[in-house]
Amino acid sequence: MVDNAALPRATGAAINKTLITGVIGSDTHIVGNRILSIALENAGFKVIALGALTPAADFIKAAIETAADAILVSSLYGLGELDCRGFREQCIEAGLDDILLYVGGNLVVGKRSWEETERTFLGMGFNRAFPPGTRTDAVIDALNCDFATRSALVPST
Amino acid sequence: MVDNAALPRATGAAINKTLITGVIGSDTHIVGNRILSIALENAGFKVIALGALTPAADFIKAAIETAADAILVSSLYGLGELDCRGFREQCIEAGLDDILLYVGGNLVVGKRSWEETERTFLGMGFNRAFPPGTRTDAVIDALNCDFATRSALVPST
Amino acid sequence: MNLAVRSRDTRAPFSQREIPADDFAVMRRENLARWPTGALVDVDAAVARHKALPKHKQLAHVFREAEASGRCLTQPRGGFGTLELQIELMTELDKVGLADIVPTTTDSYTRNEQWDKAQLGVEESRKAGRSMLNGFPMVNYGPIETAKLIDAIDKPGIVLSGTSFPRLTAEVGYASGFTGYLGSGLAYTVSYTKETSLEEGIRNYQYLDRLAALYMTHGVELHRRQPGFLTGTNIPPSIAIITCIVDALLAAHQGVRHYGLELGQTLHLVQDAAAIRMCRVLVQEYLQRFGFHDVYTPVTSLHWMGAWPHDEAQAAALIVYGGTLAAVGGANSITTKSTHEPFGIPTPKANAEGLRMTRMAIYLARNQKLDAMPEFQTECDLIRREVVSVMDKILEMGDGDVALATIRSAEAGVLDIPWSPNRHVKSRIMPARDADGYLRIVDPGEMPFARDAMEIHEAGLRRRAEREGVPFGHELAVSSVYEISEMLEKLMP
Amino acid sequence: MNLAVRSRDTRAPFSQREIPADDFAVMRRENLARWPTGALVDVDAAVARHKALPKHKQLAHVFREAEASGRCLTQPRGGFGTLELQIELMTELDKVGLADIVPTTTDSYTRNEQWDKAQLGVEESRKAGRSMLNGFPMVNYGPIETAKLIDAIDKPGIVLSGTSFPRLTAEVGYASGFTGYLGSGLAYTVSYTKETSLEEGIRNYQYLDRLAALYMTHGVELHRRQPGFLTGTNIPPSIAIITCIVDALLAAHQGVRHYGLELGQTLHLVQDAAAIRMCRVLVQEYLQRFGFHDVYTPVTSLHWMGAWPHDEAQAAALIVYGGTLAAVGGANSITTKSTHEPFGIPTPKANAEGLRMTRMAIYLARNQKLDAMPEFQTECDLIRREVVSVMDKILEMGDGDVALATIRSAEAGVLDIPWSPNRHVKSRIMPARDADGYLRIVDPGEMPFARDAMEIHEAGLRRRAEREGVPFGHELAVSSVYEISEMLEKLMP
Ligand code: B12
Ligand code: B12
Repeated sequence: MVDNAALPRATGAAINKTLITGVIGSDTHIVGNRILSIALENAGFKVIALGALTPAADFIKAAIETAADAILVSSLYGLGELDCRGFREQCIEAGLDDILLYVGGNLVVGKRSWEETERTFLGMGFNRAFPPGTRTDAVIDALNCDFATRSALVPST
Repeated sequence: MVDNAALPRATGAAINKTLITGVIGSDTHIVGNRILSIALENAGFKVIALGALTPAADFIKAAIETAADAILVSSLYGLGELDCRGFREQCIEAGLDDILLYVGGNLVVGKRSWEETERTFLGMGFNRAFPPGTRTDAVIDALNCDFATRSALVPST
Repeated sequence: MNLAVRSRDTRAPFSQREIPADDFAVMRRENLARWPTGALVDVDAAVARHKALPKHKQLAHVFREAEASGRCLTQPRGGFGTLELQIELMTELDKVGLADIVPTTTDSYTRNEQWDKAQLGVEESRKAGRSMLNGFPMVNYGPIETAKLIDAIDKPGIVLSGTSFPRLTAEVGYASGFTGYLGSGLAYTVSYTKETSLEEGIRNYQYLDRLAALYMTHGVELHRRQPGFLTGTNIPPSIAIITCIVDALLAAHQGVRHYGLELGQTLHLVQDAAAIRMCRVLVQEYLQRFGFHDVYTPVTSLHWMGAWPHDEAQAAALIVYGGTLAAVGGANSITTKSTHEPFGIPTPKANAEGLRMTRMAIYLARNQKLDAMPEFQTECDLIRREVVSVMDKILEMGDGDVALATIRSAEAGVLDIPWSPNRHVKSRIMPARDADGYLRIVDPGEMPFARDAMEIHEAGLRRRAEREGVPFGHELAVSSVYEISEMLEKLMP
Repeated sequence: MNLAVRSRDTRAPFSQREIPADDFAVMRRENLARWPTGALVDVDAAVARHKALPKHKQLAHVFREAEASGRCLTQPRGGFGTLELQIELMTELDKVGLADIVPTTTDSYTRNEQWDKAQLGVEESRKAGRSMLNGFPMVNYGPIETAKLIDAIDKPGIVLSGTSFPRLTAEVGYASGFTGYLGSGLAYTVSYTKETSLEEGIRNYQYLDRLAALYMTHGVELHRRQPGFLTGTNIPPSIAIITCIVDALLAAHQGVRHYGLELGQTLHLVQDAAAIRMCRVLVQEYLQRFGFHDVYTPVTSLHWMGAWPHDEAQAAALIVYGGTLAAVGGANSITTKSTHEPFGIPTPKANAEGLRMTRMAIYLARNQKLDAMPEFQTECDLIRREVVSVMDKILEMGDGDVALATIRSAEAGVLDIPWSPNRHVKSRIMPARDADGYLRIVDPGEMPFARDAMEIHEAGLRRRAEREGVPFGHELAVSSVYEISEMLEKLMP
């Protein structure tokens, strides 16, 4: 929630990172994505919010144009598995080999075990997948953590 | 229910049979037992209703005194398994070797499978056990059926 | 049951009067001698234990706090046959169910003071690996072991022991650190016994009430509570409230000052709200009339106490709607059931689920009140007329003594209870649901309800009879016993 | 999406006027040519099919019957990717869930007229043995196959297809024997599309409404329905009712005479009852004002449309309370959800369970009405003032044409929708829950709500802000999006 909306919460390596957000496919569930985008912005990230009903290609185009550090894909309506197929491959084709890829929302049709669902999406090349009901703080924490790890691996000059 | 309260429903061999009813042990659940007793009476049976909180021995004593044809034991409060142990043996000791024994109510503590519970009580020598929620019509039907079978086995002279 | 000892208690003439301290000391000594663990009960140690409890584990305090902040507390029922199982249950109810009050229900042998049988049950349960008792045998465990239950939770504990013979269980329960105790002389005797006289039941509860008052003189305020649900079977509000008044007056005379009142739900939005309101109001009026100006009487609403539907979805509806009724009615607490209710004693998980459903319902209905609704006012007035007409007659019969009034009026049928197993009440009064879903009285027996009130009852019931094409009479009562437990396919095809 | 065809439809100038029969014939021919199964749609055969249906499988009839006997009908949602799965689902909803109205929800590809993708989904589903689509691809199956769904049930069927592009699906659905169809030009365009203009959405639904009217001229009365839930996210009653009025006027102009109105529940006992009442009253008032005196407009209450709690016990509470709200509010029907709502599309079993919980809740709350409650009257008045102030401004902007009024007022922000993904509305209005649990408006954007009404909203919201120690502003709206989905541990610790 936006309890501490005014305080940038992105820490260290995460500051000034650019993120692409959007809802993939024919999915119109915009509410959570919009709240997430606002929270990320309030946390100090630069956010390019593509909104609802965004084709996979548009995410990648936006990421190239803005030299983004991560793409956060939302999928709520149950077709996430179909819509996200080949997303990592498309990124690689576009030269975004290592871009951080998150996916979240209600990722499959029906109530399957989260372990199974997570495995599916990690197998598709997403760095993290988030279960239904994820709060924005958890996303910010994960981004901070991943950017920190990455900057440790690639020592800044 | 007593929809057709006025019409005797006991048929053929069941007419003029004497039944003992009561709630066994320290059990005060009288409502279902009372409704059952009234329904049996309205159906044409002769009913000796011992009421709530009836020790096992009192059922048997009443059955001897009235030369009853069946004993219907109610147990609702979850201690039926303990209270009904040895009931058939006590009947046999008292010379009521073949008396028809029914038991019904909420027979065990907790929610166990009905199959398991039924096996337990049939194993204890009851001729029939009835699951929670049994309606009075079902009891009358069972009595009619059992008395008919019995009278067929012992041809009347 | 140790009849010898029980008859010793009955030496003093039966009345509403407070048991004198000396007599009470003798009675306590005799009582505690009835089972080995009685020797472990020590009031000074118990008082120290209670004073060491944090405020949020003291039920009397928790009730007052909740009232101040307008909360409706949740409390389940629950008891298993061994200490280990009971700790597990209470922890689940506290931590997962978020119960505001954590119960220990005793088993039926304990309730009937058959502690030897209960001992057998404990052993059988240990062997079977599941509870063979329908509750926790508190006396067999004694106060030192039982105290571990209170240690295991972070909420106040209450003893639930439906019985006319609470004297030793109460000693053990309060000594263990339970801060609440449910039960009363009139209500439990009519619903849990067959032969026991009302005099005996009331005497036993006078002992318990006197015990609570004894703790009070040591600075420990304990919660006592009346179980207005009686036989749980279609009890109209006025009947419940009349028993609440009688038992509250009896308790107040013994010195009790924190006395809860329970009401089984009728499942009618307006009738339940009116019942809760009028229970509080009328009990206070009668207490004041007898000069008791400082008895705190919170009201507890109980999930449907009659037969439950076997379908879990339907049962869930009763649970949630019950939470709505308690919250909208402004009850101080609600006692919950689970979807296992029609089958048997619920698992801890199902029990906790019932609590959570109820709690969410309370949350959703927050701030909703019916006060300004004309139907609510009408129903309040009706309940008042019913209660006052009967209650005043009951009191008249006691020549100023409530205890005597109770016995005499029950004998005369002026005080009567539907579906009671007890020989000492007539159980002629017959309730049934009317065309608008109100619980009404189809046959008052000998109860002297105001004539205009009874006319309202009859009108609604006749409308139902007509609609269903059945005669106006006892059949209405019998089908009302089944009604709520019927499958949806039949209720609303 | 076949843009070429869509642009052809837009030739006639945009207005509220009924589509002339000749034009409509051309439009239908073009529409049906867009996918092979379109050729199988034959109105004469369809009319014969509808006339052969028993009355109890005709939704228009079932609604009128239910209203006459004061019943609240139940209807779930539900769609799976293959015919076999869908038959299984509908049978379960009918037989086990006792649904009074049985739905077929289409999948998102179908909604977006991506029938090739849907075809892929069908095949994937068959391979995977589970539904890979979030609904039933009705167009791909076509009317002959789809008719088997109606044959499988003994209730009326309704098509649920949240889209701005219903033209071919509607042809297939009505031809298959579905007697109800949910969706409307304003409501669905603002909630299901990003780039689509309101004009396009309204044109597409004018087609659908005109189609229903065409059946009417053949003596088949079909049910049409407006989905007032919009974005499902804290929609205050006045916003929903305004869209109901607009869409109802548009439908009536095309000749629709059986037009349902949906309202997402606010979860406030009084506010929901007032919303249901005022929706019915105000839609009729505006219809009459435009000279439509014979449009039947039953109201449907929808289980909570915002985010659901993950705990099944809490979800059960929302389901049951929702049933209570619909029954007490006097809704003609309720659309149900299940305890699986927060996770994904429910299993048939969970879906049927949600229906049964709701049905039992309706049974329990029978006969309960809030009409005489002053708070109810106050809330009704408030809703009226809100709706009239905005609605009259909207109509004024159309120079007598509702269709134009809609476009223009949305552009100006006079007509606005909270949390909309659509670029053609401002989505500046921000709703939030107030201190008493009413859904109010924290920021009206450009919507010209009566000043005195907004003051009431602000007062309640400021009280909440104060109580929670947060600023009065958008944060109230964001936390209200989460509120009902929070764990009990947080909601009511
Ligand atoms: C509101 C809602 C709608 C609204 C959407 C309005 C709008 N334009 O936004 C309406 C009513 C229009 C709607 C329509 C549909 N819906 Co819907 N909807 C919901 C509902 C009830 C709440 C969603 C919501 O707003 N949550 C609140 C926000 C704050 O949470 P959130 O979206 O989950 O987002 C948070 C997190 O998930 C996380 N997050 C989100 N994205 C990402 C991305 C990343 C990378 C990370 C790290 C985190 C993250 O952060 C967010 C903020 O905390 C859910 C069920 C539920 N959750 O209770 C169903 C649900 C999502 N809908 C569902 C379906 C099927 C549909 C429909 C297809 C069918 C229908 N009912 O008509 C259509 C879809 C149309 C389409 N083409 O998309 C299904 C999805 C099924 C599945 N996945 O198996 C659900 C689960 C309901 C159900 N059980 O059937 N829906
Ligand atoms: C009402 C009720 C009470 C009332 C009883 C009032 C009274 N004096 O009669 C009160 C509130 C006092 C009460 C007390 C207790 N109860 Co109680 N009670 C119920 C309840 C809600 C309904 C029972 C009822 O009246 N049903 C309506 C009648 C018409 O149906 P019936 O009794 O089942 O009888 C019908 C059939 O079963 C059948 N039938 C009955 N007997 C027989 C016999 C034969 C031979 C046949 C063929 C058929 C048959 O025919 C009857 C008519 O159709 C049930 C749960 C439920 N069913 O929903 C719990 C229940 C029976 N009680 C239970 C318990 C544990 C208790 C208590 C121990 C604990 C407590 N809550 O305080 C005490 C017991 C005290 C004691 N010593 O007995 C448990 C039993 C647990 C178990 N078996 O595992 C139940 C199942 C609730 C639960 N899930 O915890 N209870």
